[in-house]
This record gives sequence, C-alpha cells and structure tokens, in this order.
Amino acid sequence: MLAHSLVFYLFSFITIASSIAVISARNTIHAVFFLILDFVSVSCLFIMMGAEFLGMLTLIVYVGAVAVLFLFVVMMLNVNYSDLKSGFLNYLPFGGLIGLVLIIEIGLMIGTWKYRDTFIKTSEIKINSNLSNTEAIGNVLYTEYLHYFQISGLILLVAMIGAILLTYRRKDNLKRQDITTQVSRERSESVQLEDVESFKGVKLND
Amino acid sequence: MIDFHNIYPELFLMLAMLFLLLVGVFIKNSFTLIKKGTILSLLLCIPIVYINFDNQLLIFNNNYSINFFSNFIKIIILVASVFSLIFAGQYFKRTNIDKFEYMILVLSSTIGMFIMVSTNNLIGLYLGIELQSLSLYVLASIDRNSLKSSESGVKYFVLGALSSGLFLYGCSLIYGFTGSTNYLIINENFSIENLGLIFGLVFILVGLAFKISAVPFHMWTPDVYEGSPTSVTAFFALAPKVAGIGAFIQILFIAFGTAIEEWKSILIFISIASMVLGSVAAIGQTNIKRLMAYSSISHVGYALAGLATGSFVGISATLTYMSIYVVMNIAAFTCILFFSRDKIYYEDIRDLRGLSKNHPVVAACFCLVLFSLAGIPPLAGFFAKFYIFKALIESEMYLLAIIGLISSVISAFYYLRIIKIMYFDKEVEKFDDMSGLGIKLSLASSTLMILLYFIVPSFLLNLTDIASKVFS
Amino acid sequence: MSDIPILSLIIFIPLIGVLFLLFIKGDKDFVDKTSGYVAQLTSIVTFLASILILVNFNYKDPNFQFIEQHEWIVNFVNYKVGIDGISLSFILLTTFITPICILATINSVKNRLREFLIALLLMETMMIGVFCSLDLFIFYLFFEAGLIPMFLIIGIWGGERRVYSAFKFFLYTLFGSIFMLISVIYIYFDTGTLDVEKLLNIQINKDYQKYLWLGFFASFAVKTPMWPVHTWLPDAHVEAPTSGSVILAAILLKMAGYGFIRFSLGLFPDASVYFAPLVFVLSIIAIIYTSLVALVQKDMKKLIAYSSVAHMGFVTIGIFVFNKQGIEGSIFQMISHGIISSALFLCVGVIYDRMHTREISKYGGVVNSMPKYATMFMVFTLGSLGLPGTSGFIGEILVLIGAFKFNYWIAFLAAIGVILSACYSLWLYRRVVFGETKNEKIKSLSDLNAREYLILAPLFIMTLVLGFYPALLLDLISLSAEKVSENMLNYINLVSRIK
Amino acid sequence: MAYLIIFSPLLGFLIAGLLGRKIGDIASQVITCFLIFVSTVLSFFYLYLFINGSSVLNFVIFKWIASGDLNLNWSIYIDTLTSVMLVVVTSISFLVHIYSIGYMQHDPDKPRFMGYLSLFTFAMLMLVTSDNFLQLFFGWEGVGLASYLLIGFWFKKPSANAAAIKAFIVNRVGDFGLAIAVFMIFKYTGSLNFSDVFQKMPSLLNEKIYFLGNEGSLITYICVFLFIGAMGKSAQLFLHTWLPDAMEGPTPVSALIHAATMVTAGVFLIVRCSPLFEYSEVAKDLIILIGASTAFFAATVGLVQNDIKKIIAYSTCSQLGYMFFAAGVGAYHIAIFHLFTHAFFKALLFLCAGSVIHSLNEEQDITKMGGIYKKIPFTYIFMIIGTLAITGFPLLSGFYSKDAILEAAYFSNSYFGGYATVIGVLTAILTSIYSWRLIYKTFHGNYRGESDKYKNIHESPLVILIPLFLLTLGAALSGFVFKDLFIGNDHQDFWRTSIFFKDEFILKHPPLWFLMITPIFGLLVIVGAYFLYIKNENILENIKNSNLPFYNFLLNKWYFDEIYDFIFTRPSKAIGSFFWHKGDIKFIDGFGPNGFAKIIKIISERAVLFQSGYLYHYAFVILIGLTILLTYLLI
Amino acid sequence: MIDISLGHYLFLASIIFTIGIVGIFLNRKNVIVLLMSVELILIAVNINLVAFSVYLQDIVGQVFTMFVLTVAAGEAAIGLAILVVFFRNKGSIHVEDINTLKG
Repeated sequence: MLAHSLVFYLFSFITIASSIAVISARNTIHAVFFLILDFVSVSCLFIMMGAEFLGMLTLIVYVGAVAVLFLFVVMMLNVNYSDLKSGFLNYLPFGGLIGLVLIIEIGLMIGTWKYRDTFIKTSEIKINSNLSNTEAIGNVLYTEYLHYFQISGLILLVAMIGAILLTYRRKDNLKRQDITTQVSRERSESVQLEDVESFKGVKLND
Repeated sequence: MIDFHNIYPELFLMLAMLFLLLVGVFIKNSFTLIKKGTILSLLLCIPIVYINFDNQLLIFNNNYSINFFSNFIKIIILVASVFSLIFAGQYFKRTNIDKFEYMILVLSSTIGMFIMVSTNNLIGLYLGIELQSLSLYVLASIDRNSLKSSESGVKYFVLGALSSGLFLYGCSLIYGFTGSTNYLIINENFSIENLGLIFGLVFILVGLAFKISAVPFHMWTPDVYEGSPTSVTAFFALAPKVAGIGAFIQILFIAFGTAIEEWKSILIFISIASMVLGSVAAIGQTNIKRLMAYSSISHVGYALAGLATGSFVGISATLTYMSIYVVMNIAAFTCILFFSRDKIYYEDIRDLRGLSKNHPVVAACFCLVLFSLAGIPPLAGFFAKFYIFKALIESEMYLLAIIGLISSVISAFYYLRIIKIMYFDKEVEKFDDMSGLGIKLSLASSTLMILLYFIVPSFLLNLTDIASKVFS
Repeated sequence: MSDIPILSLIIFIPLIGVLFLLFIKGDKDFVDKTSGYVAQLTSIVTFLASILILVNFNYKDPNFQFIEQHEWIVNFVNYKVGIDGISLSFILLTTFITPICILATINSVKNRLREFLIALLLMETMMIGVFCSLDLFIFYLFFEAGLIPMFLIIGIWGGERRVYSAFKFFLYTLFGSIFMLISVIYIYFDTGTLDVEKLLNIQINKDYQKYLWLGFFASFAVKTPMWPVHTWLPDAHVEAPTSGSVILAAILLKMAGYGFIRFSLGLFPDASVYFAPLVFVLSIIAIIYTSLVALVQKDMKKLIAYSSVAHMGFVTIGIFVFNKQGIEGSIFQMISHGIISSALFLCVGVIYDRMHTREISKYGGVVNSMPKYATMFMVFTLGSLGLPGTSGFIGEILVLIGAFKFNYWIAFLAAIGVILSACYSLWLYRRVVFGETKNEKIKSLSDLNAREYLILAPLFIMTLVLGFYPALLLDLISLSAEKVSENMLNYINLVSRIK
Repeated sequence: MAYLIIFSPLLGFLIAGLLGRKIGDIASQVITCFLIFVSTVLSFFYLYLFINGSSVLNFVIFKWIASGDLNLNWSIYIDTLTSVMLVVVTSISFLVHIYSIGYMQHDPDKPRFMGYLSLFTFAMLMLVTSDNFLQLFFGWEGVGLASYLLIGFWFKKPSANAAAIKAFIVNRVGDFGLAIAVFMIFKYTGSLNFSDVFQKMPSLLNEKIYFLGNEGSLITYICVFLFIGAMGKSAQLFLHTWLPDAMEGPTPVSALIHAATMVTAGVFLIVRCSPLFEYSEVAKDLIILIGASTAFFAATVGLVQNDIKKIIAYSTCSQLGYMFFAAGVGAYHIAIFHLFTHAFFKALLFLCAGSVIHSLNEEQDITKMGGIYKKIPFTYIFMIIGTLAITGFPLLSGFYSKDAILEAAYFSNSYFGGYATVIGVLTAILTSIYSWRLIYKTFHGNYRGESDKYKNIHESPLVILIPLFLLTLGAALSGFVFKDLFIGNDHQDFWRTSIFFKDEFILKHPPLWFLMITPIFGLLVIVGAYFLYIKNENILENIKNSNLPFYNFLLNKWYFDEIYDFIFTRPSKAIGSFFWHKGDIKFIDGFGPNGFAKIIKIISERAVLFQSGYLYHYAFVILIGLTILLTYLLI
Repeated sequence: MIDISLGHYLFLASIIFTIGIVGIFLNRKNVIVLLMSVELILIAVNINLVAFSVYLQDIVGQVFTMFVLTVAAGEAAIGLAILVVFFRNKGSIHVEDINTLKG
C-alpha cells in the first residue's frame, strides 16, 4: 500500500515537474523530451490504475508517434532555441492569478464533492476481473462503439489528407522514376539505327 | 450493427467522400469533376435525409438520435454546404486553391456536423466536433502559399485545440460524476448540487461556444475569417455555426435539462457579450470578411439569446434564426465573392464605392441583404430577430431583449455604412461581370427568400416549432 | 363593393407600379421618361382608389370599415386591415401627396430617377399600410419598413451632409422603435392578441401599461418628433431632396401622431392620463424652443423643419388633452401640416432647382422675377403661421381650445408659439421673397412653369378649402375622433369616481 | 343682399388679384371700385333699415367648424352696430379706392394694390358682420394680413418690410390675448356665438377662476384678454409701436386701415362685447387707464415728429385712446360715434397728407415743406377743415364726439374717470398744437425744401380731390347730422340690443366752463401755434435746446422701440441661437446621437485593440472568460 | 494521504491541466510549445477519464481515452502540417510573429 502511494507520488511528481519543464524549457527540443517524460510517467500511472492497454497505447501513440512527430518538426524547422521574451514576466502575475484561481476552483470542486467519503482506493479497483483490460476495451469498442471507431478512422483519414495536402509539394525539377514509362518503352522509340557514312561522323537527334 | 441502415445520410456522404477521394487520386486535374460530384452528392443527400424526416429514432444504444430536429438541421447544413460551393464559382480556379481535397474536406466536415447534431453521447460529440474541426483547420490554411491563410490556420488550430481540451476536460468531469457519456443517462444522474457537474457543464459549454464563436471565445473568428480564402470563410460562416447551435441545443436540452438555471445564466452572459461586442467591434472594420466575422458573432449572440430562454419557443426561435441567418449569409458571401476584378478579389469595403452605379442588381441585392442582417422589416432578418425577442419576452427576459435591440441598432450602423459606400459614394472601376450560373442562382434565390419571406412566414415557423417539440 | 379587398389593393397598387418600373429597359432617357409616366400613373390610380374608398365610406359609422383579415403567422399575427375616419383621412393625405411628390421628383431629380420613383412608391405602400393596419405587428412592420426607402432617398439624392443625415435619421428612428417592438410583443403575451380592434376593448394590465406606453412613446416621440429627440429632423430635411422632405414632413411624421391617437390613447388610457403632463411639457418646450431656434436659422429648409417640430408640438398637445376639440384639432393640424409643410418644401425646392442654394442670405427680392411663385409661397407661409382662412388655423385653434379646456397653462404657453411662428415664417418670407434683388442670378429667374403650377396648385387649393370649409375633413373624422375622446373622457371620469 | 356687401369686395380681390395682369390696370381699378361701390350703397341701405327700426338679421352662409360642442358657422350678422360699421368701412373704403386710382398712378402694381384694398375690405366686413368670436377672429387676422400686405406693398424697401412684419407680429401679440379670451369664453360658456355667450354671461358673474397664478373673476379675465386683443389692433399703449411704422405703406392704406377702419376694430370689439365689459369694473378701469394714457402719450410724441404721416398716425393713436376711455366709462355709443366721425376726418387728413406728399413728389418731412398753400389750394382747404374737425372746432364733427366723450368721462364717478377727464382735456389741447403745427409747417412760412422741387408742386388731379371733397363733407357734417341719432337721448332706440348698458346711460349737462374749455383752448392754439411755428421759431428752438433730453425722449417715442428691442427681439434671437448651438447641437446632439456614436466608436476602438493578433492574448481572453463563468457559477 | 484515492488523481489531472493552460498564454516562444501545452491538457483529461473509469468500474472512460488518443494524434499531425505551411510562408513560428491578422 505504501509502495503504491509512493509510486503514485513519484510518478505524479515526475509528471508535474516535467509538465512545468515543458512549458518553461528554453530549448524546444528539451521541451519535447520533457513531454515524452511526461507521457511515460502518465502511462505508468495508467498501468498503476489497471488500465494497462491505455498505458501501452499512450506509450505507443504519444511517445512513439506524436512526440516523435514534434521532435521531427522542431528539428526540421530548426526552431529549437528561443529567448524568454520580456513579455513573459509582464503577464506572469495575471496569468499566474488566473491559473491559481482555476486550480483553486477545481480543487474546491474535487474537495467538496459530497461523495467524498465513499472514495474507494483506486489501487483496489479491478474492472471485471475475468477479462483483461484489453479484452474489456475490445468488447465494447467493436460492438457498442463501433460507429465511433469508424468515425475515428475517418478522422485519421482526414488528418492524413490534410497533412498531405498541406505539406506535400510536387517538385518539377526532380527526376522521378516512372516505372510504367520504363516498362512500356519500345525498342522502336529508343533505338535509332543510322547508316554511318565513312569519314563523315555521326549526328544524332537528341 | 443493425442500426446502420438508419444513418443512410451519413453513410452516403462517407461513401461519396471515399469514392470522390479515389477519383481524385486517380484522375489528374479532376477538380471540377469532383466539385460537381460533391455538390451532387450533397444535393442527393437532402432527399436521403428527407426519407426519414419524420422518424424519431434512437439508435446505437441510445447514442444516436434521428429525429425531426436533427434532420431539419442537417438539411440546413447541406444547403449551406452546397451553396458555399456553388457560389464560389471561379474563385477556386482564380486563387489556385482548386485542389480536389478541398471538396473531400468539405464532405468530411459535413459528416462531422451531422454527427454533432445527431449524437447523444459525449464521445460522439467530441468525435464529430473533431472531424469537423480538423477539416476546417485544413481548409483555413488551404491556400498554403498565402501567409494570411496559413496564419489563420495556425490560429484556428491552436485555439481550437485548446477549446477541445477544455471541452474534453468538461466531458471527463461529466463522465466521472454521472458515470456515463450518454446524454440521457447524464440527464438522469445530473445533480445541480454537484459542483463537478456544474464545472463540467461550463467546460463543455465553453468548448462549444468556441465553435460557434460566441464571446469571449470568439477571438479566433475575425482573424480566421479574414485570413482564410473567401470560399472557406463562407463555409465557416454557414454550416459549422448551424451545427454548433444544433449541438448546443441537443446537449443543453437533453443532457443538461435539469440544470436549466445554471446554463441559462451562462448563455445570458455569452449572448449579451456576443451581441454587444459583435456589434460594437464591427464598426471600425474595413475588411468586409472581418466585418462579416463580427457580424456573425453578434448573430450567434441572438441565436444564443433564444436558447437562453430555455423554452421550446426559444429553440424554435433559434432554429428559425439560424435558418434565416444561413440564407442571409449565403447571399452576403455570394456578393462578397462577386467583388473581383482580373482575378483579384477585393475585400476592403471601400472597394465597393459606387457599386450601385456599376452593378445595380448586385448592389440592390447586397443592400437588401445588409438591411436584412440589420433586422429591418419586412425582410427576413427582421423576422428572425423578432422571433428571438418574442421568445425572450415570453420568458420575461427583458434586459436581454433590450440589450439585444440596442445592439441591433448599433449593428445597423455598420451595415448602413456598407450601403452608404455602395450607394452614396462616387463609383470606382467596374468589377468583372457576373459569371457563372452558380453565383446568379445563389444570389437570386437567397435574395428572393430574404425579400419574400414575409409572405409565408408560417412555413418555417411550423417546421422549427415541430423541431423544437422533439425535446419535450 | 364589399367583396373587393379594396384596402389591400390600395396598399399594394404602388408595389405593382414598382414591379413595372423594375422591368423597364432601354437607354437612360427612355427609362427616365417611361418610369416617370408609370410612377405617375400608379400614384394617380392609387389616389383614385382612395377616392373610391372615400365615396364608399360610411360617415355615420365610428367603427372600422372595409375590414380584411387573413391568417398570416399562424396563431400569432393576422393580416388585418381596416379603416375608420381617422385612418382614411391620413390615407387620403398620403395618396394625395404622393402624385405631387412624384411630379416634383420628375421635375428635379436628374440621376437615377427610376430608383427614386421606386423608393417613393415603396414609401407610399408603407405609409398607407401604417394607416390601414389593424394588427400591431403589421403596423410595426409597415412603420419600420419605411425606413429603408427613406434612408436611400436621403442618402443617394441628398445634399452635402447626406450621409450624416441619413444615418442619423435611420438610427434615431430605429432606436426609438425598438422599444415599441418590445411593447408590442409584451402586449401579445399579456392579452393573447395583437388585433387592434380586440385590444381596444381589452383593458391591459394597469401595472404594465406605463411601461408599454413608454415603449410606444419612445418610437412615436422620435418620429413625431418631440423635443429633445427632434434633432434628426432638421438634418434629414435639409439634406433630403425636395420630394423626400415632402414625404418626410407630410406623412412620415404623421405616422407617429396617428400612432399616438390609435395606440397610445386607445390601448393605454391609464398610462396616457398618467403621462399626459410629460407630453405637455415636452410639447410646449418643443413649440417654444424650436420656434426660437427656427428664428435664427440660416437655411430655408432647416427653418421649415424646425417649424415642423413646433407644429407637431401642437399635435401632441391636442392628442393628450383627450377632448374632442383637441383630438380633432390634432388630426386636422396633421393633415394641414402635411399639406402646408410639403408645399413649403416644394416652394423651397422650386427656387433651389434654379439657384442651387438653400441659404436664406443668398436670396432676396425673388418676388420681382417670380411674382406667381411669391403669391403661392405667401399663402403657404400664412397657412404655416395659422392665419384664419387657411387650414393651419383650424387645427391650431381647435387644439388650443381643447388644450384650454384641459388646462389653461398649456394653451397659454402654446399660444406663445403662435406668435413666434408668425415671427419666423414672415422673417423667412421677407428675407427670401421681398426686398431689393441683390443678385443678378435672381433677376433672371423664371417664374413657375406649368409643371410646378401643377405641383403647387392642388396644395394651394387644399390649404384654402380646408381653411374655409374644414367640415370636409372634420365630418370624416368626427365620429371616430369622438369615439377616441369619449373613451378617454369616460375613463377619466371612471377613475375620478373611484378616487 | 347682405351677401353682396361682403362678397363683392372679395370678388374684387379675386379679379384684381388673380386676373389683374390679364385684364389690365384700368379694368381692375374700375371693377374693384364698382364692386366696393355696390357694397357701399347696400351698407347705406342697411343703415337706413336700422334707423327705421329693422330687427337683427343673421344669415348663415355655411357650416365652418363643427367639433364636439363647438359649432360655428360662416355667417352675416347685421345689427345696428354692424350697420354703422358697414357704412364706415365701405364708404371710406370706396373713397380710398377711388383716391388710389389717382394716387397710385405711377405704380406698376396697381391691380395688386386694388386687390389688397378689396381684400382688406372683405376681411373688415367679415369682422364686423361676424356672429361669433371665431369669425371675428378670422376678420381680425384677415385685416391684419391685409395690413401686412399693404404696409409691405413696396416690398423693395427694407423699412417697409420691417414695418409690415412688425405690424403683423405686434398684432399677433394682441391676437394672443384675444385668442385666450376666446378660449376662456368657450371653456366657460360652451359656445362662441355672441348671442349664446351674452346670454350665459350673467350666470357666470360670480365665477372665480384661478389663472396665471392669480385668482380672479372670470369675467374680468375675459374682458382683460379681450382688451389686450383690442389694444393690439387699435395700437394702444404698449402695443402701439407698429402703427407709426406702418406709415411706410402707401398713404391710401394709412387712411383706410391705419386711421379709419382697422385700428378701430378694437373699439368695435369692446363695444360688441359690451355685455361682458359692463360686468367688469376692473376691466373698464383698465381700459380707461390705457386709453387715456395712450391718448396723452401719442399726443406728446406727435408734438415733435417731423414726418407728416407719422404725426397723423400718432394723432390716430391718440384719438383711439379717446374712444377707448369713452368705452371704458361706459359710453359705448359715444365711442362708436367718435369712431364714426374720426373715420371721416382722419381719413381726410391722411388723404390730404397723401395729396401733399403726392404733390411734393414723395416728400414726407414737414421740415422740408412750407408755404405751399397757394400751389395746392384745395388740398389746403380740405386739410384745414379736417384739422378743425379733429381739434374739436364747434359744429364740426370732432366737436360733438370729443366733447361727448369728455362729458361722459367727467360724469363717471371714479378716479379713473377723473384721470381720463384731465388727460382728455390736456390731450385735446396737445392735439390742437400738433395739428396746427402740422398745418403751419406744411403750408405756411417759407418753402424749406430743394428749390427746384418747388416749381413742380402741383395740385392733385380730380380723382384725388373728389374723394377728399366727399370726406370733407363727412368730416364737417357727420357730427351734426348723426349726433342725435347716435348719442342723443333716444340713442337706446337706435342701438337697441347691439350695445348693452347695465344701467341706463343718460348724458347730463356739465358746467359751462367745462364745455368751453376745449374749444377756447383750441382757438387759442391756432393763434399761438402761428406765432410759435411761423413767426418766432427761436422760442421753440430755445425750449428744445434747454430740454434736450426731454425732447429726445419725445422724439424717440418714449424709447418704446428701443426697450422692446432690448427686452424681446434681441433676447429671443439670442436665446434662439443659444438653443440652436448650445441646446440642439452641443447638448442634445452632443450627448444624444453624436455622443452616443462617439462613445460607441471609442468602445469599438478599444474592443478592436483586444484583437491584437497575438495567440496568447486570444487564449488569455478565452481563459478569462472560462474563469469568470466558473467563478460566477461557484458563487 | 497515504491511501491513494480518486481525488488524488483528479488533483493531479487538474494541476497538469492548469499547467497546460498557463503554458498556453504565458508562452512567448514558438507555436510548437503551444501545441505541447495542449497535449498536456489532453493528458490531464486522460488521467481524469481513466481514473473515473476505474473508479466507476466502467470501461467507457477508457474507450473515450482511446479515442482522445487517436484524435490527438490526428490533431498533432494536422497541427504540425499547418505549422510547417506557416513556417514556409513566414520563416518563423515564433508566437509573436503570428500577428498579420488583427484588429
């Protein structure tokens, strides 16, 4: 139990610390790395709660895809370093105030929840112990929430189309391999037979 | 599984989209073809929606509802989408955004909107919103060689993502404290004593308010409207607004039916803020698209005012308002898309000087539209506002009514200013002559609808009335 | 007769004319000429139709006649029109003034004539509609819709500061009328109907009457216009083209007066009694204040505009003294002001067309070159200052008599306005018409041409006819006005008895 | 027939006014004269009828105003009083018409002039034949209009225009009083017809009303306001300023309107309303006070004026004062008698003055005349007779009427009556002085004008002299002839119901010294004036120089014009301009529409400032909004 | 304190959420950091959802989380694509450079 708590606090601390680091790191690449750290610790928390599948998924999708994408773009655009502008401090008090108010309010909300006493220790929760977490998700995902599954597929499709549409550029001066053209090339088109007269030299039409 | 046959419209659009995508990939320079295909499929979708028009279905385990209300809104969305393509005319070609993906994205966002208004589940709502928004983000920055367009894309995207985050946070709270994401169950388990639920409500409303650009979550609107290609702006101003309002109604009256007092005060706040800010801020604008952005902000304020009554009359008024709003904006954007000369599209209102001399018909139509937007009788815009005020007064919300009316007077000022420029100022060079059946068609039909609405006002009112009864 | 929807017909005849106008094609001259004919014809047909109504009108019936009713917005608004003597007199004024306006327009407007005529005919429809409607919503609709054509008239064909004036006119009146809209909607929810006929027999909750009355008042006061919301009027008048000013002065202002009589008094007797002192104070300020202001004007049209404000002050006084003389007097005053002030504006227009300035100091000695014009102008000036024998007198004296019966202070102060009106009218006339001809340009002015004669003569005749034989109009409005006044007086009696 | 009296002048006006240019000068002159002649003849016929005891005639022409309990007709009401007035109006008018033919010989606008004269006559006839207060008011304003038109006849002269407007507006002030009186009458009697009103009046005697902060008897209020109306029209003190200025009009106009007829309308009104005035001692005292003061004031001013017409105008003013205090002491019939005689001799004086002016080629300043009696003997003689008549020379008309007035005043047992008597006698002497001054300065002594003009002085044509002659007859004889009828012991039989006496009015015989006082002074003045004005002008010059402020005070008409200008004209312009610039433009527009627009614009600029373009600002706004909503719902 | 309850997770989520929010409007650096702040918010949401899901013994929360993950991936892709486009036009993705459109 204590271990559980300790682990929770450890990962929480890592999460929060790395979050703060994400928004305050001067070097964007560092920020991305902190984000990855964040993801990792959160996925650990998920696993702690018993949502193993999601924990894995977070690692794969966020760390493997999203964060890498970020990293890639940061490097591609070469925007890894930037100054902390003076404006940051101008807005800090007010921004901090808003943040403070928000967190106090949310805290208040959580704290005053009237079923507080019935809080169950999350470590003891097991969702349908007969099934693994992955199975449980799969069970509903492909039945009850099939249409959402479809829609999310559509979203990914749109994301793909969008990303391609926006970033893909056809460069005309590049030489590309065109297999069809290569294969369908006829002998008659490419081979030219000339009777070469002696001592005249050859003049090719190219 | 067995429920899929009830969502023919969505399926149809999805298939059409995929099919057109394939066509687009395999046939080169197929923009025109695909555009036609898109228009055709959107049009075809209307009868498909109409088939189930009167049905009242709850499908996918009560997670998806097909009823008069959603069908009504879907048809408006379809009409809006169709027109946003039709009236653009030569715009795509001339501004080099004639990419077939444009059409695909329009279709996909339309599907997203359908889901938004039909869904009965927070997950569905989220997915719908995202499907719609992602398409719109891309559309906003589709003119990728233009700094403005890409900047508007960045702004829209960043803020949109933020708002999605807020929305999701709300969803998580609602889910946590009611134990479900289904509207009906949420409604059952909702308890206004639970602060978490109220917070969730606020977060969700903020997320949605962002989508319909209600103040103070409107900040993206003017920039995005100005920066995006005009055809995209038109699309923004039309369909997503309707879908947003539809989702609003759906979630407010079904999921949060018990918290009516709570969301009422929120809506009153954002409605007043939208009406006033939209009217006031538009006064200084010279870019017509920016002006239309503020105008749409204030219009959304009115629509929300109708919802703020929390009554069925209010829903009906809001639906009527949105329908008329769509028609007016179709007409307005048709005119805006007309203002081109030698492939350059003009957006500064000072470019309209003396329009009435050079293009009397367009000027007259635009003038009518502007008067209608300002809410001057006997044009449709007046009736739209009128129903809202009627609903407000029925619910004894006089303050809101008076503020609304005063801001409508203020907003009349900037509409009048455009009319002034068109009619009272000395003319400049002519614009290109009206080209294309599409522009003519959409301008004529929408203006006539605005002008002649007063002859049979009951027709629309009946429809919205029935639609609003869905929630009782 | 009864099966012809004559009222709808008269409302929409101008619209038919508009349709025709829209489809005229050809070169500019042809379009101008044809549209002139079409518009003229339309307005004359409308006028004849209104005469037809007058002929068929039953003078002995104080209730609404020629009622037509169709359901329009289901369960909410009926398209209901009908007239009594009061409405009819205003309709006649409208249909009478419009052909004159059109004639004046054809005479003086050079660019975009067709559009101007369309705007005028639209205005006519709206104005007749206002006077016919027996449903508050329809009334509001017509009341407001007139803003659009008027805005365009001022803005497109107006003078130098036309934009400012047009905006001021539009926004001012729009601002006023939104409160009326709220009241109208409220009435619907309070009583369940917007049918004026029914509403006249329903007592609206007294607690709310005051607010509703204020709502209506906001709109009417701006339109009337009453002090201190009158400042749009001088600007609008000055900048509007002649026929725009005429329509504005002759009819648009009357819509508010009509509204006071029909709605403020009819629907909210309690509040009307309660607020009458307010109206008196404002009206008297209007009369004296604006008369004094008129005295120092340098622009002819502005002077006449200010005088309109003063004259309308009499109207509002007359209405809120509730007795028959007061109410009949105000109606008469409105009609007479409609005739006289439009004539004055036309007179200004006549010389404006020749000289292209409205500044009084640029004129002088016009009589030398334009004696006929001077005569006409003189009669209208005298009518405006309420000389007995002109229609102006009857209205003023009836209002004052009515006011005196009600409270001598009102009549006393208002009568001071009569003196002042003589001052500014004659002062204007003297500076423009009399005196040595200072200006070479004036010497070469040509007198009224046939068309201008045609424009001014009917007004001239009406001014005198109504002055000498006011029964022509008084008989028409008598019973209806009596009904209004009796309702009010009975009501006051009732209240005082309860107290 | 009665219709013909009234409408033939109207017809004349229409013909001359509308068709004048077409039918030519001569035709319009002849037609108007003829039409007036018709009504003159008929008027005399009616007078004859009433002398023979005809009963009151009332013709209703048609309905005029019918509104609730207010029912008025256009009507012709003829009783004795009216018939007398008809005769005065039509006969003087006729003569003036004729005279004008000659006098306006060189004017290009003859038809217009004749038309106006006819219009005036019509309005005046409407006034005197009215059977109700409103038609009277119509005539009242109608004559005002005609007067306005005629004063401003020479519209090119700025002074004429100013005078015309002044006349109209000052009259309006009077009319204001009349209107208030009319309103009161209607409010308390429910009618405006003379007969109804007079019938109901006795029942309202004790009615008290609270008006303008004072409680007072109703009838007094009515009478006072009626009298204010009369003051305006009859140029009584405080509202007299227009009359001298009105002399800017052509002389026939002055004779007709500003001497004989219109200005006496006030007297007519008071006499017509005798049933009201008889019940109000206060009002009557006020009339005496104002009337007597006017008489004196105008006479003093007349003493020093140099414009021939202005002198006569002040004289008119003064004589009107007489009539008023006569009415004030209850001698209505004497007032009318004086009105009657005055009409003749004052018209005569004016027309003679006109003839002089005409002869001297539009010269009006008496200091530039002198010694012309040989050149224009007829005019001279007529004028002498007129002057004798006005100064009350025995056996001429003025003698009878003025003495009767003084006697009536003498016998009215009140302080005001006493005041009137003293003033009356004093004024009579002053009258003689200025009248003879006029004669001497004009006709005697040496010619003081430009010498080349002197040769051109010629007697007026016959068309001028004939009316003068006829008027001279009237001036000489009207007193003697009508004395018994009008103010004799049997006057009740003649006036019957048209004049109401609360107590029977019997003229007693005053002491001999009182009777003699005025004629003797009158005769003395003839001689004295001769010495002062012809023989030894230095005396006057010395007096003038030693009392220069006083002289200026008189010369400037007691500074009335200046005071009015200071109190009314300039302030109202200043206030008007203040209201316009400060009230309308600065205040109402500034805080109303323009201010509102400005504020909105400022707000708009601020609001747009928020739209800074920076993403973090936008996010900031969103989050602030969120926080506000959350906090709001939390609280 | 020792027993880890739902509240703890919620608190954790709310802190991360707030950090994300503060990150958005305090950021004066490049837009990518903004996007990462948004990701932080999504993480907070996910923690919430999973915690609730576990607490309620209801799998829907986790399904929801999965969708959020999916969409977040798509969103990131599009967002970055837009950024790239913007960068190509402007040569910078500095937050303060994104101000062509304003007013």
